[in-house]
Amino acid sequence: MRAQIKISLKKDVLDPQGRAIKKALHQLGFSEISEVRQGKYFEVDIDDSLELMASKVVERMCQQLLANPVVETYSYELVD
Amino acid sequence: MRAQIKISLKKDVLDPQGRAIKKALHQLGFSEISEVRQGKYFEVDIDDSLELMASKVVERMCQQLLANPVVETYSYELVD
Amino acid sequence: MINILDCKITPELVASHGMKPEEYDQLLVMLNREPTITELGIFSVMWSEHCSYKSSRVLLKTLPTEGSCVIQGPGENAGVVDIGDGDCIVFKMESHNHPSYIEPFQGAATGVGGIMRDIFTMGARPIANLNALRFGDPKHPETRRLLSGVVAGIANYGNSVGVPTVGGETDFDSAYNNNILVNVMCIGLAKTEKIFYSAAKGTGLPVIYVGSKTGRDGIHGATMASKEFSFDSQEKLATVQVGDPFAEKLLIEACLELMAGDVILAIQDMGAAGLTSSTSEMADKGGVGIELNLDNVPQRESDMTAYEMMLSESQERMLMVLKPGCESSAEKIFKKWGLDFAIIGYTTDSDRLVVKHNGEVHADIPVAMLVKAAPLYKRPWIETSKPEFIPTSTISTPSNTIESLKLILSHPQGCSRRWIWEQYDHMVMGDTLSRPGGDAAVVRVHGRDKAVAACCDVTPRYVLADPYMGTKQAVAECWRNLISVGADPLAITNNLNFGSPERKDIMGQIVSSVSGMGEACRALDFPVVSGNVSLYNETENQAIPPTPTVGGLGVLRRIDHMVNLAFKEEGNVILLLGPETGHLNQSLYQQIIIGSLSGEPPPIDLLEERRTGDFVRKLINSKKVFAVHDVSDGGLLVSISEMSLAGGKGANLLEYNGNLSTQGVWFGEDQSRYIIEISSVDSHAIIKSAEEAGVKSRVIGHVCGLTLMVGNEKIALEELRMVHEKWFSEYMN
Amino acid sequence: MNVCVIIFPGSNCDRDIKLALQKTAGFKVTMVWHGDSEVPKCDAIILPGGFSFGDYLRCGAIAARTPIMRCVVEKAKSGVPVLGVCNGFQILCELGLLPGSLMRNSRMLFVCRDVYLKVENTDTPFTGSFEKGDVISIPVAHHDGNFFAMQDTLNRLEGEGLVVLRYSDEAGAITSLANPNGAQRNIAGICSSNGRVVGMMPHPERACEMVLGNTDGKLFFKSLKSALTV
Ligand SMILES: Nc1ncnc2c1ncn2[C@@H]1O[C@H](COP(=O)(O)OP(=O)(O)O)[C@@H](O)[C@H]1O
Ligand SMILES: [Mg+2]
Repeated sequence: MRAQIKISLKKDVLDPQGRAIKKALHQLGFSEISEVRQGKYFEVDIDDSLELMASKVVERMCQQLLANPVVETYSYELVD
Repeated sequence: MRAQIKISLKKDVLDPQGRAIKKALHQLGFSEISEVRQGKYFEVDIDDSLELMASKVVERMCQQLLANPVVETYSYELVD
Repeated sequence: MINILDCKITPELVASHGMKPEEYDQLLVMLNREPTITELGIFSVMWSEHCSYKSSRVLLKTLPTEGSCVIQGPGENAGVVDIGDGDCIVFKMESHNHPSYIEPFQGAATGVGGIMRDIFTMGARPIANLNALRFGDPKHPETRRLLSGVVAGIANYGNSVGVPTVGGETDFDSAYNNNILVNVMCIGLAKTEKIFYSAAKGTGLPVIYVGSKTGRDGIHGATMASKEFSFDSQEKLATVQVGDPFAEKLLIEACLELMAGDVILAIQDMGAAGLTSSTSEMADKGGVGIELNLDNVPQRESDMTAYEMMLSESQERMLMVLKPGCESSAEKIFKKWGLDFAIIGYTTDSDRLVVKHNGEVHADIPVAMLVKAAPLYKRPWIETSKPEFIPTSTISTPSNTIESLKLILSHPQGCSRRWIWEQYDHMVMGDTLSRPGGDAAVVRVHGRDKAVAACCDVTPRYVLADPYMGTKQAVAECWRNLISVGADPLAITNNLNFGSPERKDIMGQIVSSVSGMGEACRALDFPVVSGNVSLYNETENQAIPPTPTVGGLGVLRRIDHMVNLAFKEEGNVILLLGPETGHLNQSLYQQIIIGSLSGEPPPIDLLEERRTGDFVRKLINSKKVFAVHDVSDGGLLVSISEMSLAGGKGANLLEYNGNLSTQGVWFGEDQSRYIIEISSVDSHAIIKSAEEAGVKSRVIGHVCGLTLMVGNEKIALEELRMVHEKWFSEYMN
Repeated sequence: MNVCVIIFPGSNCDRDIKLALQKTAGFKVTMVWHGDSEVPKCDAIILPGGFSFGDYLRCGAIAARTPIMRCVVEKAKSGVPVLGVCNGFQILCELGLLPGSLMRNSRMLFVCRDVYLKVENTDTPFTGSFEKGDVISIPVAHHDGNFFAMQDTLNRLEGEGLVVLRYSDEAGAITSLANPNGAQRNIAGICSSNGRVVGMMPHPERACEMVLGNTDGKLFFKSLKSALTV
């Protein structure tokens, strides 16, 4: 089983990387862009035997390590 | 409209970050994890007027800037 | 899984390995049978230009490699020079041109990682990195991306590992548009009685693999570095090598910890062509055979073939031969640092490289065939035609000196490189005595009252006009930069970057360049102890300008011998030492102000160079000079501006009224020259002793105020600084 | 007096800070490997700069979750002075011993240069020998030193006087030009409510010798000495 985990910066948190990318996109002529936020993406392969427990485990991984609760939020999907 | 873009490393490309994170997860007791790959995640807000063109624009953004075609692949979804 | 032992060797397959038909015929004769695919792969990398130096070996033999300070010349992982008190310096330069063009960040980063491994392989702790970079025209659409990627890659790797990047040089020229150069240099500190070599002497000894796991990275990097480029190279690409500076840091600590004991018999990093070249070279040097069992190689991917493992260029790996019985204590150290450790083979008395995988033999080749019997070419060449001599007086020039100065200092070629070196942690390790921005970087020998100095130099426009003279100049400038910080120059490393040696004109550049390098090194007592050759730097038949980068090393026996270029004291005299002919041909002035380069590069008289340098060195040691700077790119006025900016002190320069053209005097690039700052009290005696030493000198002004004044023209230091600093950050923004 | 320096794989300023502690204030320094289960008895703890665990995931994130850090937190709670420099500051924030987070520099580039700092809080064990308002110069070298905290946290920090150092110009003016990384309100260093835990991005250990260009860093270590002596 695989967890696809997205980590994003909280809304009020300044995102220097997103801002730099937005600027670069504008410079490349992508004027249709109004906002860019950069986050992280993880693919985590999990033992199939976990089954229903899997989402609990993923939650805990995000809380304990993958996301920094001060500035980030997370969301995830489980796929086969 | 918002594009949610996931950038992942190609399969054979070394992912030192993913490896270090896997190790850290194991040390925290998440022994059910067999593999971690780290990528990037972008949320890009796009002018609604683009409508059907939007996915073309996102493709081009990924190719020209967001993904490094030598080592990365990308995928995306458009949401409202 | 397909059995790769059954793979048929076709002419196309041979060609795709970069092997010429006649080379393949030679292989068939030597082997007396058809090779397996794994053997073909092994031969293709060992016989590539990159590993075999087949076009340059004959020439490199002519370079002087001996001297009183030399402990180890070319032929090992790096050169070693003695700096007294049982300390020695291990150093070398290497190129990562092609990988950096394809993936600038990872290409440059893995270049830094690779050169550092060459250094700590020999038992030295890396203490400083330098880099010499050449990019295309700033207006070329790719330049900005390549530049930012390369600098970020170098920064990321060096900064994370915790080795300061202390200097280098950067140039732009449209001739590098599709073939940038990334030359990286590393300096390490070791104990003279604890240097480690790569010869695997003795049979039945365990061959150990340590470091990161093997993946499919960069298969065929060595053959790629030995081919011309075409625009579709990106498609054919094997998996790009990705650097892991964290793993490198652990590898350094683990290796140095193991080296503190007495268990390593031989050690070799896995660089280009990974397992293949490291095993062949260790076996060849030790006069033994090696039998490998690839089943034991730590692997990152599943189902890797013997071919892939032998050719993989995964980073952060080393090969060692240990004293028998020491395996478990060694393993403990590597496990502590979280690194893989595996016994993957043994030395044998068969003189053959034997590769086994899954119970089958995939290669069985006499080691000598891979190394000593590799092809050797004496390629035909023609001499570069001498540039026409253009008397300087015929160059018509605008007359406003300060305007010209501003144009040069704000030009991509003449502006400050701060944007680059502020991204490098140049202070970590706490021994950087002279930071980037000076003539040579100075790094203290940790815990001692002495230091080493290092710099990189070459002026490709000179070398293009006259490869022989231009390369002499590169060596001399490097020597001069070391003298300028108070060091005794000891030895050099180099990186010979050229186009295809299969072209007679390019081969002619190589021949003349190496000959000029040899002559300058002999005259300056400045032997070559290591180096690297990078050929086939061309794209669609457009070769780069010949770029023989010289990396120099010097020693300061005492830290208080150090000087820098910053003006120190109001009222001090500014004295020029060395010849003045107002040579403007091939100068930055010609390029930037007149708009095109022509004529011959500034000639160099090595005896005069030496005389002047030795005089400056004595003067520095006598503590009579406040500041020293050599005169190079841009000429006298540019050098003085740099001294003013570094010291935050202006200068009042006398109007020139001799026989030479004013522009030639202020912007000419005559060689063998230094500017020194001395007190007015000492000036008479110093001028007199210069005369006695046969060194020309001329007072050109004195340190004064916050303005640079040239006759009746002037510019405020603050404006000068803005002019100098502006271009780079604006360009990169 | 004994100071413990915690070393992680990837730390690279550990040797520099050890020397600074020994040379400027005569401390006995114990290097503690992160894999050890306990921090030995000591008078202060230092988390040095570098790239612990490669700074992979987030700077300091993996180091903050190593077992030894539980012991560091306990000691900090019991009042043992703790200083985090650069990567050490990032670790302290990841640990929650200090508020906020250190984001990517606003110019997106690693920055290594001398900066001016205004000392605003002299009630910590590491800044007691400064005068309030002193302007000093020491180097920074980081890629992620852009201090961020939510507005209410920032206001609390300011209100309680917990901002220890701010990037300033030579005259002490807090300007955006003097800010090397985009840090909110030019914050270069902060401390915990009781002042015992200090995190700072600049590297005092790099400014302790005249031959290296500067000695303004010495006072941080001398301050600690005096704080421990009384
Ligand atoms: N790529 C680089 N990396 C680090 N330092 C650099 C780089 N390029 C230039 N520098 C530094 O900028 C200064 C000026 O370089 P350069 O003009 O080539 O000096 P010189 O003429 O004395 O050889 C030197 O101190 C050099 O070390
Ligand atoms: Mg110079």
